[in-house]
Amino acid sequence: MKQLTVHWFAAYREATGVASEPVQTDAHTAAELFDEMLSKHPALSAYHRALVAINDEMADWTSPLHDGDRVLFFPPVAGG
Amino acid sequence: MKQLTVHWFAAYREATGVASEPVQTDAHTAAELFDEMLSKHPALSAYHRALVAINDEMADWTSPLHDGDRVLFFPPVAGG
Amino acid sequence: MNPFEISSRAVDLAAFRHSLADPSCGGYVVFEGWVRDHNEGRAVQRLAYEVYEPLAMKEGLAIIQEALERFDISHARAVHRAGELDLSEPAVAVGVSAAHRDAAFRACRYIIDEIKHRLPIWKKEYYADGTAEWVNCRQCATSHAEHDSAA
Amino acid sequence: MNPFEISSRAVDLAAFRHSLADPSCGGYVVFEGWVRDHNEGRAVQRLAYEVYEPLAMKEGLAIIQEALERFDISHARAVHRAGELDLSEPAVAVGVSAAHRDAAFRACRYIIDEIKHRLPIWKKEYYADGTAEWVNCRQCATSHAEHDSAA
Repeated sequence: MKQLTVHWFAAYREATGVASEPVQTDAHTAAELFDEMLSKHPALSAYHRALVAINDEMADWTSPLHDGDRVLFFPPVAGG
Repeated sequence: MKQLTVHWFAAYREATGVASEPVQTDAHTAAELFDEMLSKHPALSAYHRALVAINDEMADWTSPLHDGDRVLFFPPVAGG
Repeated sequence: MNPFEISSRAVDLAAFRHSLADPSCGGYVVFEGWVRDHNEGRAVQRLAYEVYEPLAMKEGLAIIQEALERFDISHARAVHRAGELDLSEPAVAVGVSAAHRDAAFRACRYIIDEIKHRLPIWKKEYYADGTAEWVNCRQCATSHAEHDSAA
Repeated sequence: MNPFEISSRAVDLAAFRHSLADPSCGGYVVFEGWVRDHNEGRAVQRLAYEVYEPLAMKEGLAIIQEALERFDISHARAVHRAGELDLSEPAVAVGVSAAHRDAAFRACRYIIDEIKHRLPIWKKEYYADGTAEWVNCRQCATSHAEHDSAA
């Protein structure tokens, strides 16, 4: 089991009701972790995956996860 | 013979030494008139023809001239 | 001057312009994104930007640096607002000065396009009818719902 | 506001911007042409614009009108200076506001390009070595001289 911190932003944060949370997981990739979160936060199922960052670097959904990672789930951005 | 007024701008005015002058001519087109002016103002020969306007409308070098026309000779423009 | 900033206060546009002035430059292009009173047919009253600053700053600085490398420009700078904004306020300002105008136009366009696509910034619009919505999120939610009902 | 002006005084950029503000607009693009301290390798100290106003006004207004017809923009405006200018002063300012940025960028570029090609305006540069020259006129004079010597 890995111990991670998951951060939710904007629409995701409103759906989950939390800005961040500690997570214990066997997920190997960011995509697996997001799918795992759907059962914990059913309201997330209204949204599909958009962008993910790991430890403040933009990442791929197939990026491997490591113990202690900070995983940031971003809904579609809308700056400007 | 047509009686016209010729106006010179910027580099042309400095070459001819006048801003405008009355001209009596048999020239049929703006181009013919400009060439005729070369003998009156030899310093103009340092420049080739650029743009011409007749009565405050941009014109072609082949535009016919009429009695009373105001013919404006413009060197290459450089606004902005 | 800081070439990229996230600011919770109004942008001082005169100071912004002054910081990009350079006697070797013949062209200056500015883009401002204003808070618009409508979006997709709905009347907008105000909006709020949520910004994840650590990554927004990193990406914003990278975008400015890319523009300086790709285009023949002298200076480039951008500011993006965070928090609540009123109608007509500049949400973002991008300024580029260059010896010639073509590079200034292209670099300014590059910077605003990249800012809109790459920065972790989210916009919540508050509508005249009392509702509110995260921009760009309605579509993904809808398509997901359609997928569910088809399943 | 007058959509096109020839002015012998400094442009009030804040008032210029304010006149183009519109809550239905999400994008605002400005181009400023600055007096540059060099041109083709020569140090420029100041310059003077000669403008034939009756035709410059007519063509300037026509260019703004063309931009309003060709691009999906809300407002457009331009000011061009006449007379003597110091280094770094804006010689020309073009502003466009629009619902979306793409049209604002393209219209602003169109207006400045047309202004530079079509308006009866001439620029005389005064160099650090005490000489002065009408810009764009050296080339035509040179090519004519070459033609003469070859004849």
